[in-house]
Amino acid sequence: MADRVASDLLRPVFQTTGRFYVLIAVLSGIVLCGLGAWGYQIYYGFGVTGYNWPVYWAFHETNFVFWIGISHAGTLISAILRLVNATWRRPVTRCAEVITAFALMIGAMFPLIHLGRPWLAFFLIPYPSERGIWPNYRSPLVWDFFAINTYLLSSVLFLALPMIPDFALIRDRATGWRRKIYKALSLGWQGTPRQWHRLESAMHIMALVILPIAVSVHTIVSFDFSMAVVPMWHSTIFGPYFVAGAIFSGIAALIVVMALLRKALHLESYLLPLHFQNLGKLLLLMSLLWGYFVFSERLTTWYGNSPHEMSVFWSTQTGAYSPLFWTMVLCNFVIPFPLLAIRRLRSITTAVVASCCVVTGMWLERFLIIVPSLARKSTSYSWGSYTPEWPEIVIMIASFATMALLYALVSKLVPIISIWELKTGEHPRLKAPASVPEAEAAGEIL
Amino acid sequence: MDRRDFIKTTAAAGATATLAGCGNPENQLIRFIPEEPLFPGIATWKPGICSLCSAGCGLLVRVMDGEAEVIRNGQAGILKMGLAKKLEGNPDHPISHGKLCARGQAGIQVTYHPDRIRQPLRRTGPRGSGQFQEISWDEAMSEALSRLNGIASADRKTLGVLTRPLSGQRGVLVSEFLEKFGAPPATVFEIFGDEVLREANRRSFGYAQLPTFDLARSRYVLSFGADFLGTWNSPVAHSVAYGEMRQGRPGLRAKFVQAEPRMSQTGANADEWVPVKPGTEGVLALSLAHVILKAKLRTSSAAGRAGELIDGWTTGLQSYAPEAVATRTGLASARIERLALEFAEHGPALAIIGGAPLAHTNGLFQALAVNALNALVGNVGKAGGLLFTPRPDIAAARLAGRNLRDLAAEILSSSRAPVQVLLLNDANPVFGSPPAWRVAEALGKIPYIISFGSFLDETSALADLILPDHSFLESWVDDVPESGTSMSVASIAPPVMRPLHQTRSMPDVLIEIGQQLQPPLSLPWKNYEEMVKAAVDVLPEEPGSWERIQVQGGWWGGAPMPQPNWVQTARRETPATEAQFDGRSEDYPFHFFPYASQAFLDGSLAHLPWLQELPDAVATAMWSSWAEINPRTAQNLGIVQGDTIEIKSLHGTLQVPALLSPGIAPDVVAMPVGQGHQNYTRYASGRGANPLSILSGVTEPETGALAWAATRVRIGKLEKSAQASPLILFSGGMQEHEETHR
Amino acid sequence: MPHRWGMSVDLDRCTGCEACVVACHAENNIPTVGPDEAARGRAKHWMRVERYWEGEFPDVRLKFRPVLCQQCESAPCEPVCPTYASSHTSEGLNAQIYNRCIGTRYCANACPYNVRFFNFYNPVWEKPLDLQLNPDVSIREQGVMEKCTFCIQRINAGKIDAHANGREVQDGDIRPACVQSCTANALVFGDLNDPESAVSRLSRSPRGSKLLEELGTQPKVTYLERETWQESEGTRRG
Amino acid sequence: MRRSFVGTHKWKLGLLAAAALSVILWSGGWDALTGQSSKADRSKDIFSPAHSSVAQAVSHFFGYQPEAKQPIAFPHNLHIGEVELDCVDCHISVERGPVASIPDIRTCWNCHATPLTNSSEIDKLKTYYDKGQDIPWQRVYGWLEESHVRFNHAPHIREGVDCSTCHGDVRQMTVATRAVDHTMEFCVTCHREKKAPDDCLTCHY
Repeated sequence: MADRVASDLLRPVFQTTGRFYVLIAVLSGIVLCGLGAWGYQIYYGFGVTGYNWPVYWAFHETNFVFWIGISHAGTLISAILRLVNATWRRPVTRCAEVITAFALMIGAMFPLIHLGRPWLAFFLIPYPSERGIWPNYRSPLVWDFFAINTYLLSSVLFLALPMIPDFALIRDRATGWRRKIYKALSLGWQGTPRQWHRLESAMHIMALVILPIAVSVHTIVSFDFSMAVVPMWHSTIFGPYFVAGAIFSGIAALIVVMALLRKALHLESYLLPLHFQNLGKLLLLMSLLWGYFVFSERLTTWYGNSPHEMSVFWSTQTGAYSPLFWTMVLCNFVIPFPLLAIRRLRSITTAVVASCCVVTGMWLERFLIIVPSLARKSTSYSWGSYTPEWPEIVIMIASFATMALLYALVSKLVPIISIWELKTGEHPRLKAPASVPEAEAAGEIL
Repeated sequence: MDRRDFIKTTAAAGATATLAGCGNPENQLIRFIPEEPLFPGIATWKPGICSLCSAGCGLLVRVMDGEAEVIRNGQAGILKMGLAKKLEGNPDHPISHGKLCARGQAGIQVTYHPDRIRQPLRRTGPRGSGQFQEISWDEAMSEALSRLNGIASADRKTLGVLTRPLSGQRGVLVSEFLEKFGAPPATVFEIFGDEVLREANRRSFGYAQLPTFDLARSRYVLSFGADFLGTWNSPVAHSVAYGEMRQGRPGLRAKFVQAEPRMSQTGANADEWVPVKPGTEGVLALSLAHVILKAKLRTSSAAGRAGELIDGWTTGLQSYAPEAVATRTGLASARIERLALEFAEHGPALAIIGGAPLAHTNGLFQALAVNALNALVGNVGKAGGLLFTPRPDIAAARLAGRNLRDLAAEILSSSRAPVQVLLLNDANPVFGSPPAWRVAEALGKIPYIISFGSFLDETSALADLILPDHSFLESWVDDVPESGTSMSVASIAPPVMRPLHQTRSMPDVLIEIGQQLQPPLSLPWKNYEEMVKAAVDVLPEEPGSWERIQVQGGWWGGAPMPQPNWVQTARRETPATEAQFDGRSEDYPFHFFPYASQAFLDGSLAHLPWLQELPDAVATAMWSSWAEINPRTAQNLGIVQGDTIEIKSLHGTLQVPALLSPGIAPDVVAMPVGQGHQNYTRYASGRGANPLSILSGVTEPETGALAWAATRVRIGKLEKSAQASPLILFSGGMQEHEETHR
Repeated sequence: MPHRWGMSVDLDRCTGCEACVVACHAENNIPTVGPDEAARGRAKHWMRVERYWEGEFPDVRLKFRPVLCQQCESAPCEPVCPTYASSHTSEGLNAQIYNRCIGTRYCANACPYNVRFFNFYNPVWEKPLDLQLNPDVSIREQGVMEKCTFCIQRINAGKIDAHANGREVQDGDIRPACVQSCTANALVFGDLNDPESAVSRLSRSPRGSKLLEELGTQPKVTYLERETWQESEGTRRG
Repeated sequence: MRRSFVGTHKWKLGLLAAAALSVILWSGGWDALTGQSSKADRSKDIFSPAHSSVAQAVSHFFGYQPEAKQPIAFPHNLHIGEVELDCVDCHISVERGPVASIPDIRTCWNCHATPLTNSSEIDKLKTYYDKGQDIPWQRVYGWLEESHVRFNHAPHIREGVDCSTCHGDVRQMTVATRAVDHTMEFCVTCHREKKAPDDCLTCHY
């Protein structure tokens, strides 16, 4: 039984089909195009993009917020699920956490990409120099710098820790160079009760630590906007609003990824409809929460009726940006709500459809937060507009390709579903009293 | 240069830019020994005179050392020389008062323009093809001389000069030259000329010159269409005075009323804006006079001769009762009465007329009417009123020969052109005259044209030989301003910097030609510097003042304020009072209203990049031409901002983007003059449309001045496909207060 | 006492002639970007004359308002800059230090007046137009944010001159290019710490107000509102 | 006084690699690297702060400036030491303005019109003069445009800063060489010691 699990889940690690290589080739191609576009932007100047006066932030920043948002899928969810001990989580956690790690890396690239002079980005790093000048700690961008690095570090740890037993598992089965690598990676894991105990408690601590970090990160990202006295940016609701949105898009992304893995790696017997249903419920909840935030944000603005804000408000409700706005509402609420709420409709397909909508919708939401406010800031003489040029678009597409690429590669490196957790989950003897920590029980098994 | 091109160049260009100088390709070029003492990095200030318009503002030019790529005796190299860096107003100068308008500030780009003609050119291709070949000055001069000697021996009357208005010694020199040569006087061409007003002032007050407005001391200013703060007369001098009129006198702030059908930059500053129907300004003025006389606030005799020139003046102008003129002028009679009483009761009051009102077929009448109104309130030659700048007793000729329309007609009618050689100086009638005059055709019939132009514009492109002039920073300049001050002024300035290219100053070339002609003309000066010096010597000044004049940028002193000079004028019939328009109002429902653009004046400045990129104060457009229409009109015709519309007159068609502007009457279509050059440097060529190209040729009958506001048009929306250069606006919104709840 | 440079803009004097705009270009080496870039919203005008329409024909009014960097006392552009490229000087100016700027453009977003301009490309001067460039002002390259400096080069030169002649800077010694060229004397520049300076007196005027005052940026540019004409004995003929 | 390479440059190196990579990836990137391209032709007609090639950009990034190669080996030591000239005798404007003027050939000719000593260098001088040319001296000091430094000599001289403080002991030099590394630290340290203003806007604008 256990061996079947292992062999199923380890198959991708040991066997590689030709189609995989094709996939990698295609994805890397797209990624290279993205890098090319960035190089083009650096070499010829930022002017090759559609940015202008006064819309100085647009696509790159949208992607930044979007990816940081996606990153809230894994770590946060799995952390919560771990803490509440939701047993169904087991097959889900790892692919969720992997999303986090990579989404963060990709997201963190955009602050570099959006710079006018990226080669001077090291000014952001506090290092002693003869000038005696340090980064400006009052700047939200510097807060970002630290927040994101912290989050990246911790979520990589959070991801790596539970991998150790699986690495050990592979090590035991592998031969040759693989064995060497995994020997190193498994950090001398023997599966002794002490190791299990340490691992489990470490996971608990990490889970506790990572929650506030995750929340703070996206709050700080929201500060990039809410700290500036720009109409519709300067809002107290942005912190929770962004966090909610982040989790919202995160879950959606997770569902999509899971569905893909399910098909690609034939995990039908591990990623069950149940998982999609439960995550679907979460998604439904977040959709409602998101709707609530948008509603209260819009209502307060409209009710307050301050001229500067209203000109931005109308441009999104009825003006130039209204098509995007209503598409967003459609994608984030009108479509997902029935699909997820009505029991008869619940299925993997509907969950995936809903999630795709949400991912699109949330990208639009970020765009709609950033651009209209800048385009219609304060004095009407300097109002403007924005249309993207190809470099931004290519770079955006490449960012998605990067995600896929990294994910595909990592699925070769580790079982994308945590084997030992799964085993602990399905082992008959584990119908143990709740007081018994799973890990110890698992320890006995292995 | 298109965007890709731009990107490429910016990306790849310019190790030249690393000023540190190491491994700098400029070092491959040889370095000439400096021709002047220089203190690097230290600015010196030299006087100059702005020659971009006829106002003649005194300049103070910031000069610093720099390295220019020049050609010296046929060899290219780097020369350290004093370079003009910035143009400022000369604080001591009675006209500029240390200020300078946007156009004047940009004037420095004339000198450094990349498309300036750098050495003499001989035409190679067919006329107008713009194909020229660079030749040496010796070649050029001998060619010019042979031609002139040719007609000198044949028929001396066949030498013609076509020039922009020249004041000061340049004017004197040209007329002297022609007279000594035995040729008819020069033809002066100016699109927005003021002959009508000069004639009116001559008749009303005995001075054939533009008036000066003593705004600073005035308490009520009523302007009929005059853009005196923007583009007309002496804008800088009047803006300085305007500032004082507004806030210069504690507790006393004059009222400023502007009557015009399209809100100009000047009109935007008015306390009250009166959209009077085009061509009825004179009627309005007389109606005001009627009310004043009726109310017995003044007696008709107060207006003296200026009044007598108007029919029915002595009898109280009965036919001009407000009720009678209300519909014609489009103004409520009550409003006319109120304005009249205000004008009479608040003094010193000042009435101004300029621009479009003078450019109707009844322009002379309108000018006389406003003059009479001024005379009625007795402000002529008085503080806070209408002044005439006293002229210093220095030789100064206003050139006045055949006007261009007659000249063209004459050439076209005769089999052998009455002008065999034409000297062309900085006038661009091919761009600036109505098609009906067929100027280009006429010039085509002239066998030989010599141009002194610094740029290849539409007219210079027809020349056979181009002897490029210095810029006004490189040559001796002088001017006797016609208006803008109550002092008597003769501006004089030596060259600010050494010539950048292989050019020569036009007056010097003219003098040299005079000396080398067979037989030589007896011109008493060796060069232009001498001529200017000689002219100044007659001024009432202690010896040794020549140096001081050169340092301070001219001579000026107080003089008695010229008073109305009734006797000189002879009674004439009052000219036509009704404005005639070209095109029946049924077929052509809109008045076409071209106006001097804030950036380009008459288009002669469209080649300066700073001015191309200067957002128009009212329209906020850059690098564009546009047609202003009233939003209601637009709505009726289904036109929205930026749509390409077609403007059709009896004489031509324009395609131009529409600009919706609340500040224009529903039956008027306004368009700035300046764009639409076929051929005027990389910055202006092929950009926008030229409103002058659809004007009718009608003139004010008595002066023969072009009535450029007398054309009617019809407009219609064109398909999106229509090709007009786009409307580029700097501004976003129109209103200051954004929308709130709907 | 250190200087506190400020400006007053008398909207009742301003005629919208835009001499200030070109003067600024000439003084500060501001490049022209050309029609295509201008159409894409990349035109650079450190000083601009905003115009606002009021009402409908025939009762229509047009207001001009010269807008430049307001040199705010509490400037939104400063805290947001991660590298101190945008920072406050001891004389209360909002400095923009080009060599420190990495081009986040955050300052421009935070600025409610939209007076900050980004160098989307390297500027280009077609020779010999470059001979006009002012050697006292550096040329900003691609990826750098720039804005009005109150003509810092003139301020520094003025202080150096005064010091060389062993005297204090007098009111009126230092005039930015826009102020110097302003035809109607609508713009006045000076030291706000000197209560007797022209700008201080004007800034105290009852007509005075700040642009977007409600945002609490405490600009050092004061706008004196345009007056409307009232009939009074003063205006009648005396 | 030299800034420690590790201190500053490790970040630069990393980012540089990324930048270089992307540039190469951009099609035709090789042109960019070498600066060998048709675009260069256009560059004769325009003035721009752009770098002529990525290579140049890189060298500027690391603040590298090649030593100046002078057309004539001018012996400062001789002129200051034996002839007892003062710096300001030739660099006249240094006390009056921002720039210490490099004298043009007329200054040299004041003395060398009559051959004082016979040396090949003076012959060079003569040939320049006979051809009516000035000597293409190269600047020894000077900041790169991208450091946006506006330095003014005069106030420093007035405050009694000795030339040698910033230019080394030129008395000992033949051809002037960059003896002092004008880093920002160098300037700021002195400014702080001397209580001179150290606002960024004192030098960078």
